[in-house]
Amino acid sequence: MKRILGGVIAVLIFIVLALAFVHIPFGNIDLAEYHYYNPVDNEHTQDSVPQHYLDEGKKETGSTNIVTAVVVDYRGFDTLGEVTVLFLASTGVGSIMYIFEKEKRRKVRRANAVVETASKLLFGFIILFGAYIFVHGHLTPGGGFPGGAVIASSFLLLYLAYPRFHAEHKNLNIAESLAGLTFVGVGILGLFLAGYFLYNFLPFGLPTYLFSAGVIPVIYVAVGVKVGSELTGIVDAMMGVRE
Amino acid sequence: MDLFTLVSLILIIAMLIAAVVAAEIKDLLSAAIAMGIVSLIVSILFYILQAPDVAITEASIGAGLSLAIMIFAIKHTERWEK
Amino acid sequence: MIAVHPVLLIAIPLFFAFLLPLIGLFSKKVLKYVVTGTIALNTIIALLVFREALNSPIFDILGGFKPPLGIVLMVGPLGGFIALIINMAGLIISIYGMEMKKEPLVKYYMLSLLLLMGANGMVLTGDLFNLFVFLEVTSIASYGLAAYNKDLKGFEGALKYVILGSIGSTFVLIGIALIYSQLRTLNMLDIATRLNEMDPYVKIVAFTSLFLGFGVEAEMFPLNTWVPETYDGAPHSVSAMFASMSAKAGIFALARVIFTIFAFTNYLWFVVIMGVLTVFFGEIIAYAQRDIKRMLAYSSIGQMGMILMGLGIGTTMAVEGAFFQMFSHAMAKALLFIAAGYMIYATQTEKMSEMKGIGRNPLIGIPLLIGILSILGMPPFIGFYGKFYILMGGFSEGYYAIIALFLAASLVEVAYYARFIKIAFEGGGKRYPSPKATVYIPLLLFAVIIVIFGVYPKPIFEILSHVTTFLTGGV
Amino acid sequence: MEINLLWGVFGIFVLLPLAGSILSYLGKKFAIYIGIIFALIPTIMLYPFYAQNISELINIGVNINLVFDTTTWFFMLMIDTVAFASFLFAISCVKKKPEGFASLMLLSLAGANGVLMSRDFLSLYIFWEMMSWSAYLLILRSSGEYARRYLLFGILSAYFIIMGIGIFYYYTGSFLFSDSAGIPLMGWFWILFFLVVGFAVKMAVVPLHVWAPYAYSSEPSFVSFFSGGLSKLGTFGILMGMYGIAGLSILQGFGTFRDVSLFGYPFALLGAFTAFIGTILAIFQDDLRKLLAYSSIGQLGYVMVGLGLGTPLAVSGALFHAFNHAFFKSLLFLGAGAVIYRTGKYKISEMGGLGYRMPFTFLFVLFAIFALAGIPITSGFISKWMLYEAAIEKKFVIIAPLMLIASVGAFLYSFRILYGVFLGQLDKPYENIKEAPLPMLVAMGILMLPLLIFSIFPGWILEWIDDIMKSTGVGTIDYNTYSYYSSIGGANMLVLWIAFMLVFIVAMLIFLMKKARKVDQYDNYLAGESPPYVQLHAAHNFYKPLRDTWAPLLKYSIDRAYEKLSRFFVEGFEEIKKIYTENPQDYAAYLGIAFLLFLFIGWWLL
Repeated sequence: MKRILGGVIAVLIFIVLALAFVHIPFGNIDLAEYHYYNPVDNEHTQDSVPQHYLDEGKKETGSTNIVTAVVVDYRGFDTLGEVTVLFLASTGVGSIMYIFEKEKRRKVRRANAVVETASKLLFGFIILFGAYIFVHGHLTPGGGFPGGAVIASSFLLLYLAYPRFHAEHKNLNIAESLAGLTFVGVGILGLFLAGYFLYNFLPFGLPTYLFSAGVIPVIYVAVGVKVGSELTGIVDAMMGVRE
Repeated sequence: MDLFTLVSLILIIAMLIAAVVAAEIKDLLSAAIAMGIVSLIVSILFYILQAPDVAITEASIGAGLSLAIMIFAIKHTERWEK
Repeated sequence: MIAVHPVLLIAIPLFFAFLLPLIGLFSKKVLKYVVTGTIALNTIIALLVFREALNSPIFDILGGFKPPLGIVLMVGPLGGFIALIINMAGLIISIYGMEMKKEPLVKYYMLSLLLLMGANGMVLTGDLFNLFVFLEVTSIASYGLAAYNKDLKGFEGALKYVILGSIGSTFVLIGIALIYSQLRTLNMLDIATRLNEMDPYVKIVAFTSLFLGFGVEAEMFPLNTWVPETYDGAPHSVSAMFASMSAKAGIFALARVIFTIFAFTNYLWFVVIMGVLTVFFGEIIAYAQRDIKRMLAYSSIGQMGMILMGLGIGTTMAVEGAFFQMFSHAMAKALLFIAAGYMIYATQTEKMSEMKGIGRNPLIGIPLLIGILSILGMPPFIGFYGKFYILMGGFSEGYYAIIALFLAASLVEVAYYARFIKIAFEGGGKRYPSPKATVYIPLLLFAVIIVIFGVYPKPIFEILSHVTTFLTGGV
Repeated sequence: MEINLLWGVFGIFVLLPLAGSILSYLGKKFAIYIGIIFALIPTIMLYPFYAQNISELINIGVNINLVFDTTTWFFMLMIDTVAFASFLFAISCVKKKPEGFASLMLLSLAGANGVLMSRDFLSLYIFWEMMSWSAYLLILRSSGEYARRYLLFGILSAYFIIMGIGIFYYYTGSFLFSDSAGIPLMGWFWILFFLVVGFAVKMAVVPLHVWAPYAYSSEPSFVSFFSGGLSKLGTFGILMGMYGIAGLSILQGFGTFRDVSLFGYPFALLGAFTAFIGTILAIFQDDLRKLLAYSSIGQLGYVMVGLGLGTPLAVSGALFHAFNHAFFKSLLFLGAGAVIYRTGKYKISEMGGLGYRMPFTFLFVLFAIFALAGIPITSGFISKWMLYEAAIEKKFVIIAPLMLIASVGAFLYSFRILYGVFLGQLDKPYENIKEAPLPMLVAMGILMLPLLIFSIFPGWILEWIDDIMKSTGVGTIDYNTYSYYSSIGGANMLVLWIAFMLVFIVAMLIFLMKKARKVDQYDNYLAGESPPYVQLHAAHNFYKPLRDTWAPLLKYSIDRAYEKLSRFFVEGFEEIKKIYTENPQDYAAYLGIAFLLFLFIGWWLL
């Protein structure tokens, strides 16, 4: 009975939401027909937000990758929040898993030689790839989050290949703290230098060059390190559980 | 119907099936893998929709890490839902 | 140019939360002082921000991009007021939090700082997606803290909170996506001015999604099922934080959705009904509880319902009452949770029936009485004005039957608090250990606030006179 | 200048006790003495402020109106004097945490004075609640269960009042009593209904009286203030509500029945029943405090009759009776308190003969009982007589007999106190009992004086009442210093007093001329035989034949009805609790249903 009721509710919600979603414009849309209102200066502008990003993004942020421009610069504060969410998740998992940490690790079967060797070999390359993704965040698709995730997956590989592998928690913590402090520090520095939190105060440089787009690469490196160490921390906490 | 729509449709249907399987199946390991499949298809769809940034993130986090974490979690509890 | 940046209210706790693990490496003993100091600093900044916001609304532009291109923090007098309350409550609770013994302490302090930061962000932000981000920060910090005790009860409560909270935030995200798909903007005021460009159906679905999503955090009636177990399972200081910080942020976000963004005035009576149902079920089920923390949790639901009712009535007076009620409930319920923490510690049980004579020590008894009387809405404590103004606002709109129902529920509230007082002040109990300074100082601080602003509420009402602009869609 | 005077008055009567409350809490051992000082100052300061008429609108966000006029003065006279006497009494009997007692007493005194000064609903409600919860905490000192009963009914009354206030606010948008223009008749009905019922709870009108017997069983020095003083606030509230705010013309607008408003008449009827039921129940009590409590309920029923009838005579009588009741009931509670303090017993059947050992207490209680039963050398007579006349004047065939029966009943239970406690055989354990301590006697003496003075000079009090009647517009009665006149008679107290004294002297002379011989009580009962010690005091099952007569009716109890009701509700609550199933899947389903419901409502509304 309950099952049927649940199903009916789910289907109804699905229908209701689907009816709303069909209103979302799809494909080629004319962004110019929107215009926005600036509540601070109380002015209406014949321009839409996405269109503005596309037209002016490169100029205003110095980032070649518009997505990065939006994520790190226009809406950098959201990114700070998202990083915090991840930080919270890792902290929360760490705090919950704390009781299990001191217990002994169970004997587990070793992985076979192929896996061990391959992961040893791949480990460095994957890290390198991850670093590449976040360092080039403002130039190519990708950025701190996927880069960090890639780094974490390299550690995951190690965990799978060597059951006794254990990343030092202290180091992970230091890494994520420093990365987080960098992010907030850059923000506060912007506040002091220019009066805006997270202001892009460094010179933009030439577009498409590695050293361009002001603070964006700095932030993305911090985010990458942070996400990498946090996800590794979560994996480690989960792996650390032994009955 | 062009190729784009066709591929999208097939992917979406596959994704829906995987999602229902993930919710309904009693074997939690299979459910987790079905979740991974959902994430994977989503990331492909993102790619098709010209959002490579999101696609990369979704693939690495959704299909990779969170699946691994879920499998670890299942490993420490029970595999079969009661 | 702004003299004090509201963003500091978010940046400072965040900075110190990131710094704590590093400090923890050197010395674990200073952690609690660092946290209390941080929140004290935050409170001072909140005070400055609030003073400035009283003159004119502050728009703190982030990243140097004008809204709606970038994110803006918008702090009106009311937002500043709620932020001040949250920080003040956080400061006083952090004194009690110094007593926390359970490892890992670093994580506890980080999570509580981030909970504060998330609540601040929810109150201050002027951007809808940013609001969602801070909702996530707040709720994930809450999940971690709720399970902090690491016992079965804590895990169960936290798990239920996780399930309902994530459904709620999914709905919020859906609502935001729908709005963005139609208007291509995320700034609240921008959305509000251009709302009529939306397709009516999408508008309603978006509104409902946001209403429901924030309703989970604001403990609205059918969505508050997580509250009792989560509050019960969490550490005592955390329950106090939930009641005074995250719930307040949630209901303020709800008020933003109702008034600033959508301003659906003919939807309001439905909000009133949801509010009165929340009060009704909260109070009645609280009566049937035997455990003190569960009783307080359900009572908290009742109080939040009262706030919701005040918001729904929607006249200046009622909304003033609702905001006053937020203040009084934040203070009084935090006090009661801290007192409950002491009582559970002293009696080693959660059962109220075994707490005979616990209030006989005046250091506990007097703040406890003041807190309960304030919750019951007795003058001259701050709880009175909120309740009275909400009621009078309701009367002036002619909601007689709803108010009668509300008063009946309040009578039940009186009954169960009186039952508790009877036990707590009964003679013949055993001797209990006297409270430590970390317990009675926060209790006394809260009690002093409750009495001072109860006897002299004028400053609060002067602040709340800005409600009129809030109701007409201002900041 | 005006406003300074008002603040001065407000300071003396409200802020000073408030300050005293804090001071006495800090005073610890000296708390009671500090309390006496802070209760005495307002009492004394009443004299220079007689016949003042100060009124001020103050804006504290909304307009409030604080007033000091004869109505205020009159009620303050009762309450402050009683409070002072209670404090005096408390010196020797409150030993346990006196600082809590003193500070809470002063707090409730401040609240009571504040209620009397407010002529707007906001300040009235604030002070009313302050007074309510401090009384609650005072009862809590004796018993949590009694306090809980009181609190529930206190809050019920407050909620009724708040409903009245709210409806008033709905029509006028103001809290001021004076802004009452333009309320339709239906609105008036609901406002007055809620207000009067709310205030009637404080007066313990049947069937809202069940808290009173319990609340009046707590600390005697507080109870005397509570029953004598604070219950008068109910009288004040009803007077204000029915006559101060609404006025006769509106009350008569509901229709009249023999010139009495159809709105007031049911309340008068209820008052008569209260007098009747309170008295009947008092007769059968064995606990001295409960007996006095039920008697208090009964006496306040008389006041309710007067207020309900609303003729000039009736309202004057009600106010006069309220005044008398404040003094004699406080005196009785104090007397009972003194007896209980010395014997440590509560039951009348366990006492007896104490009049030989505590003669002054006996004397004071005797006078109080005279006043209560309405015997002419005390002022209790005239107020009761006014009320009877008011009922008879309009030929109310239910109210008048009920009141008369209740009056006879009052004799019965008065006799019970006199005989059971003070007369009869002195029981062995009480052989060496001492007279009550001096502060107690002084306190009782202070309360007895007005009863005697105003029995000869009712005109003085009628002058104040006349002022009140004028300001409320009920109309006035004819009176002079010794007497009052009504359409069917009136009373001249001087004549009565002289006649009474003559009879008394004649009786005394006869008694003396007959050369009465003092016979030991033992001899009286046993005809000179001297068996070993026996207990001859017949106090158990007093009035058994009467009780047997009433048995079929006594088995219905309002108390039990309330208990049944509360049990029903509590069981219901347990059922409702099951909504929270503790199963997260159900919770998720709630979320889904709520979403669909909200959406549906939204779709429908917008």
